[in-house]
Amino acid sequence: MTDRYETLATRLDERFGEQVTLVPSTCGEITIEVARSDLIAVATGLRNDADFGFEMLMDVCGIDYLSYGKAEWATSSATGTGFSRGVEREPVILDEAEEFDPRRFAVVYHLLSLQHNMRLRMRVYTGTDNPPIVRSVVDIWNSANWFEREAFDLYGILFEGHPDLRRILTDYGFIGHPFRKDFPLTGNVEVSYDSDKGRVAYQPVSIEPRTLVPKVIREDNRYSQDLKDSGNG
Amino acid sequence: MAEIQSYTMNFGPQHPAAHGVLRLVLELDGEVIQKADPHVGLLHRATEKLCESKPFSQNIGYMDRLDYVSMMCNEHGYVLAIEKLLGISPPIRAQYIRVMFDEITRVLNHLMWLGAHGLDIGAMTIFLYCFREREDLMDCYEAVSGTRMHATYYRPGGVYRDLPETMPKYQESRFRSNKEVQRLNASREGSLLDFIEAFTEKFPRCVDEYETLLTDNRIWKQRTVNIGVVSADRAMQLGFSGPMLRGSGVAWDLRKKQPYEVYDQLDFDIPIGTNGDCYDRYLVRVEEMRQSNQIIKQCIDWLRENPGPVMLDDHKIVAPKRIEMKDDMESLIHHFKLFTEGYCVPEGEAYSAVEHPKGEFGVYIVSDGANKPYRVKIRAPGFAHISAMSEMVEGHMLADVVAVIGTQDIVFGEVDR
Amino acid sequence: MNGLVNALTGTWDSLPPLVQYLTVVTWKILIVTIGVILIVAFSTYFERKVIGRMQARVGPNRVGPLGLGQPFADVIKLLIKEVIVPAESNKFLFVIAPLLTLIPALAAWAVIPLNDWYVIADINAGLLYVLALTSLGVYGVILAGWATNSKYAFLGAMRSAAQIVAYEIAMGFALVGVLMAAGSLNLGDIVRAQAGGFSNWFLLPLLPLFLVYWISGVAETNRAPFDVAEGESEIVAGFHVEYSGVAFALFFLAEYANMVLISTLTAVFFLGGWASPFEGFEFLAPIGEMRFIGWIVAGGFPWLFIKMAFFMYTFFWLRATFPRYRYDQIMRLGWKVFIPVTIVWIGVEGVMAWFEVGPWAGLSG
Amino acid sequence: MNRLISYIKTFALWELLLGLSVTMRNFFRKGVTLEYPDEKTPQSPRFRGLHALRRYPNGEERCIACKLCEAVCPALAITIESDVGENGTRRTTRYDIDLFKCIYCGFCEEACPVDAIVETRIHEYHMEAPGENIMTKDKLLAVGDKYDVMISADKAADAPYR
Amino acid sequence: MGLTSAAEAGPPRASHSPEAAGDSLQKNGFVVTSVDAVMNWARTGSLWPMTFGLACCAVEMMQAGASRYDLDRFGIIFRPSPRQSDCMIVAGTLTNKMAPALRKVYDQMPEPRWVVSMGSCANGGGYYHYSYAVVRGCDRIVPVDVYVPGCPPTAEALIYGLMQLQNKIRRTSTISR
Repeated sequence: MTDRYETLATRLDERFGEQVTLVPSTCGEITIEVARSDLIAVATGLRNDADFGFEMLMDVCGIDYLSYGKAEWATSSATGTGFSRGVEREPVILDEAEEFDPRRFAVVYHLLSLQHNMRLRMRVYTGTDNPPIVRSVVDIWNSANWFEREAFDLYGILFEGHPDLRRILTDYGFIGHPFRKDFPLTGNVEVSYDSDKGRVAYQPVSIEPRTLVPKVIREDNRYSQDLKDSGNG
Repeated sequence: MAEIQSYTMNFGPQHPAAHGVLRLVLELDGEVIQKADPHVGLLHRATEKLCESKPFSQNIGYMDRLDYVSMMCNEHGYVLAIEKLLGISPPIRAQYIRVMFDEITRVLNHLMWLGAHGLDIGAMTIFLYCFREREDLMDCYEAVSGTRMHATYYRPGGVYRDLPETMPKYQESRFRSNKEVQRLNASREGSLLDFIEAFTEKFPRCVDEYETLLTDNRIWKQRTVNIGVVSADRAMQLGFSGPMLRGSGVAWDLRKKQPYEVYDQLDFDIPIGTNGDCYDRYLVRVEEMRQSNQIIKQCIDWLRENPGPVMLDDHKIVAPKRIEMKDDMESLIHHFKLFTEGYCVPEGEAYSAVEHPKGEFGVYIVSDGANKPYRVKIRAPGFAHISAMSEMVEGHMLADVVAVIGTQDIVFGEVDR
Repeated sequence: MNGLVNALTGTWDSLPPLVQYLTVVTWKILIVTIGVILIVAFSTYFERKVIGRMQARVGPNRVGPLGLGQPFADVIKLLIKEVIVPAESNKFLFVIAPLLTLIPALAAWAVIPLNDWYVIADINAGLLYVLALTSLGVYGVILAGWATNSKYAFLGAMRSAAQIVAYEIAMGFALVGVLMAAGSLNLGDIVRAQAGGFSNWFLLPLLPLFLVYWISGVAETNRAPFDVAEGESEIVAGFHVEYSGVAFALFFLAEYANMVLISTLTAVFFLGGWASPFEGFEFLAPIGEMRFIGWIVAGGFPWLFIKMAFFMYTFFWLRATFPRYRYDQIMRLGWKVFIPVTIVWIGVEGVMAWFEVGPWAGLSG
Repeated sequence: MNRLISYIKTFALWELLLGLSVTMRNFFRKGVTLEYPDEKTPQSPRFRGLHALRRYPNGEERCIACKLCEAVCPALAITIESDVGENGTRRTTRYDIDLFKCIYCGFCEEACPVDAIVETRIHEYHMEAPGENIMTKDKLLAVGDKYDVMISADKAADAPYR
Repeated sequence: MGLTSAAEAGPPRASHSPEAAGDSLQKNGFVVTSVDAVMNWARTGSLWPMTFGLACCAVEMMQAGASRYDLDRFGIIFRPSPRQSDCMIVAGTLTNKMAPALRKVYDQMPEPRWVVSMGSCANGGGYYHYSYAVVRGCDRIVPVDVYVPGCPPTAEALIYGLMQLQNKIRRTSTISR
């Protein structure tokens, strides 16, 4: 971490105190976690205070932490037919009236300060609400408009106070939120031309998902945190 | 008098000026735009979700296909993010090669933009001229990677192969005599670097030609000056980047401000505009082409004198050379390991941004320590730009919509992802 | 042999004069029409060749020898293509519109003198007739745009209507200058007034009017840089967006026929029509007597063709070079620039001719 | 004075004439058009076109069914089934490449430890019906046999860089 | 699968070989055959594709139309309106959201019409085959005549594909008994 970023970290700590939590980073970036209730206050501060001056919001994105740190398949025996067999595929769970793990959905903001030439990442967990909901920052950074629409579309995160929260990327009439980890990659429906109806129509998906390389997680001592910090990484 | 009602018009998704698959729902009063509602997502291919299901290196191809006119710059953003997480940096020669191809890509992109922008405004010949020069650059792409567009050339830890020492040559045919073939092959006699140098020598004259056709032309000026004006403050507020931001007079370029690779050792200038209209952005981009040409020249000079490895020698991440793989058991094991499982990237998150021809192209990777990314988020410059479409075209006429789409340099691969 | 000829002439003489007249005129019309259509066909080929070369390409060269079969392939293909009449359209107007654009473009040829003696109808109000017919063509465009019942087509029609109104006036004024200079409305007389070599053409004394007329002509034919009525990148194909097959071919034909017409008219009005630029050079006179190349000095149809071809080339040249104007900018150019320029120059011309100054001295105005 | 010049230039349509001169210059310049199919773009030996399976000079298949290419294929276009052959070696019984999925990234070639699967410089082929898209093992071997000389030359030319 | 080099593929395959031509002459008679030949000549010589770029392949499509390859040589010019075009080049990834629009455009084209599917994505989903948002082959939406493989196919490969389409047109007879 360079000096400038250390200064920023101290300043953040001084200015916001309890409201922000600094997350240790492995690659010289600053990440703060903000509680949902403090989002607007912290965001306004970050934008308007001369010390920070984050006048640009570069990116807003949702993350679904449902399967974080879980390997797809762990086995010791080889396979004759490929890895698809072993991969667990969870059926789509329609999250109705169910409460989420408080750390399942997060919204990540990437801020940029042109005057100080610094970047900052800010993460807000959405809590247990279903559907997940956070306050919109459109009034603070106008660029958030479409990024929030995108996060809503892909993750189903609602942004309170957003002027025009519509689907943006997925098809008109799409059901579900495709980037959630419990949404199958191949989707539930596919389209083809229906000559009887004379139009393009939906039907259940016909292809088999295929995985050739399982997701594995290895503890690689080269990247362990102590070694990194001592400068050998 | 009857009440005058505005009417809506559906612009696209199949429209010659939609630059792919933009659908604009326009509310018009006569020919004057009241409101524009861009519908995107018609090229939404779920790149980010697909990335989550594939090992890190297999996703490089997706990056090429994001913004399909600046392929290698996209790869660069992704590769940098992985390298940041892995904590490695490529050999210096690889860095120069990357910078050189980034700039070649920038020229490619800007030529495409200029051609398409010209065509939108009705100047058809400029399009053909730009594409004539693009062919040479695509030949460079092909010589180095084997494909004209989707190179998959940058890898974490360097670039896949060194620059070739020979260029493929034209053959005689019934349409072309031996003499003509020799003339065509004049720039192809030497290595790829010689070929690129020959291009950089002639390219400024080509840019002059484009400028003669457009810059002072009164029709071009009437069509672009004071169209789609964005003030500096608004540009920042709307998340603009790249030439869109610089056209509004904000001197911000990641190559200067947050230099990556070897940009801090190269000599180039950043053009900025004053009014933030289409014409300024046009001038900025044209000047950027000239500056890129300078950068390419500097890279050629350096690369000529400094041979060396273009890949890291870390076989946990980078596959060993083929000759080693065939001789050495350990290398063979690494080879098998890397091509089946790939490499695991330590847990953490990284956002790396490059100065893409269109603006800030950021890749945000969250890794949970697996061989596949947990989440990849691509921050596409075009996405922010097109979200400002409505604001930029309000009060202008229908024909100006086309000019604004052109000036935003939108490519739907990256907007919709 | 001689007997046969005599018999034929005898039969011919015995026919009533009306029939004789009709036969001759029909033949004249057929020759002109087929000629125009052939020129149109090949001008599409030459457009693609010329623009191709300007764009560092080669243009069509695979269909037929040297690509010369290209126009025929295009036409035949369009003829055997399905014609779709949109369900919501006004069918009658939709079908009649392409004819309405084509017919005036061909009818105007009635008064155009191809050389000293070949003109279908040698009427004295030829200039007015031409003016009337060239502005009629726009009705086809407007009807097409309206009948199609598509917003793109309608916008194209509206643009076209406004544009033609604006430029018709400028064209009319420019022709007033020609009228003043020639002292006649008969196109043949206008050409004869320019006889006597290059220096006698109206090009020099009426230079601004020539430019205005020529540019207005480009605008009237909806060609680049004034092709807003069918601006590809804005309103797809404008008024003919829904036309396919033969109907589209007719529009295509009409557009090029109009181009040929405007080119020819410009040659007639300002470049001395069939007249040779070398007239009046004494030392060249013997060439004028020669059999096959006599026209080089004496004048004749080839000169008109060359001048027409030159203007056609300029059409293509402009198209290859310039960006497209915006619709309101075209209006501004028409109303605020061209009309004042023509008015001023008519005044200048009158004054100069009155005082017999410089090149204006010979004008009859 | 400058102002005057600029006025004159405006009235003389100066910059428009300059623009016209550019197109006119190009009219007389030689174009860059290649008369495909009579002549072709130069292709580098790295070109990534249609796939081929190679054999050793003695006619033996190179492929040992290690499935690296299957694993590394980003588009999941390769399907391999294998069995132990008569002489006790592992051989593929099925080797399909779906050309409708393949993205010609060259990863399979990179991964292959025995240079069996390669991408050739062939790019002129097409299909007219769905189903023709599957390159079976036989087809791949046939391509490899037919273009063996070209493939060997290309691979030799590129070998120093890999 | 037409795995031939372009030079070999020059003459069309079926009906133009001498025996086949003889057959069709016997079956259809001379007039019909030559009318057919003229019609097919016109169709192949004036094949106007639609300007319909979806994704990456569109760039190669433009490149094919540009100076170096110049589709205009074959009489191929891009038309913006579906009504005036004869063939559609589906150049790029076709997504679910775009599919209805594609079909609509196809329906607007007058007969006879052809579809060239360009690149892996349009052919069968390609790299995005397993994505929830992508149509796995544009032949699920419109009937395809020629598939041009590649990702993207080079401009040359596209021209080759279009020549194969011309061959296919030549093989069909319009006036059949």
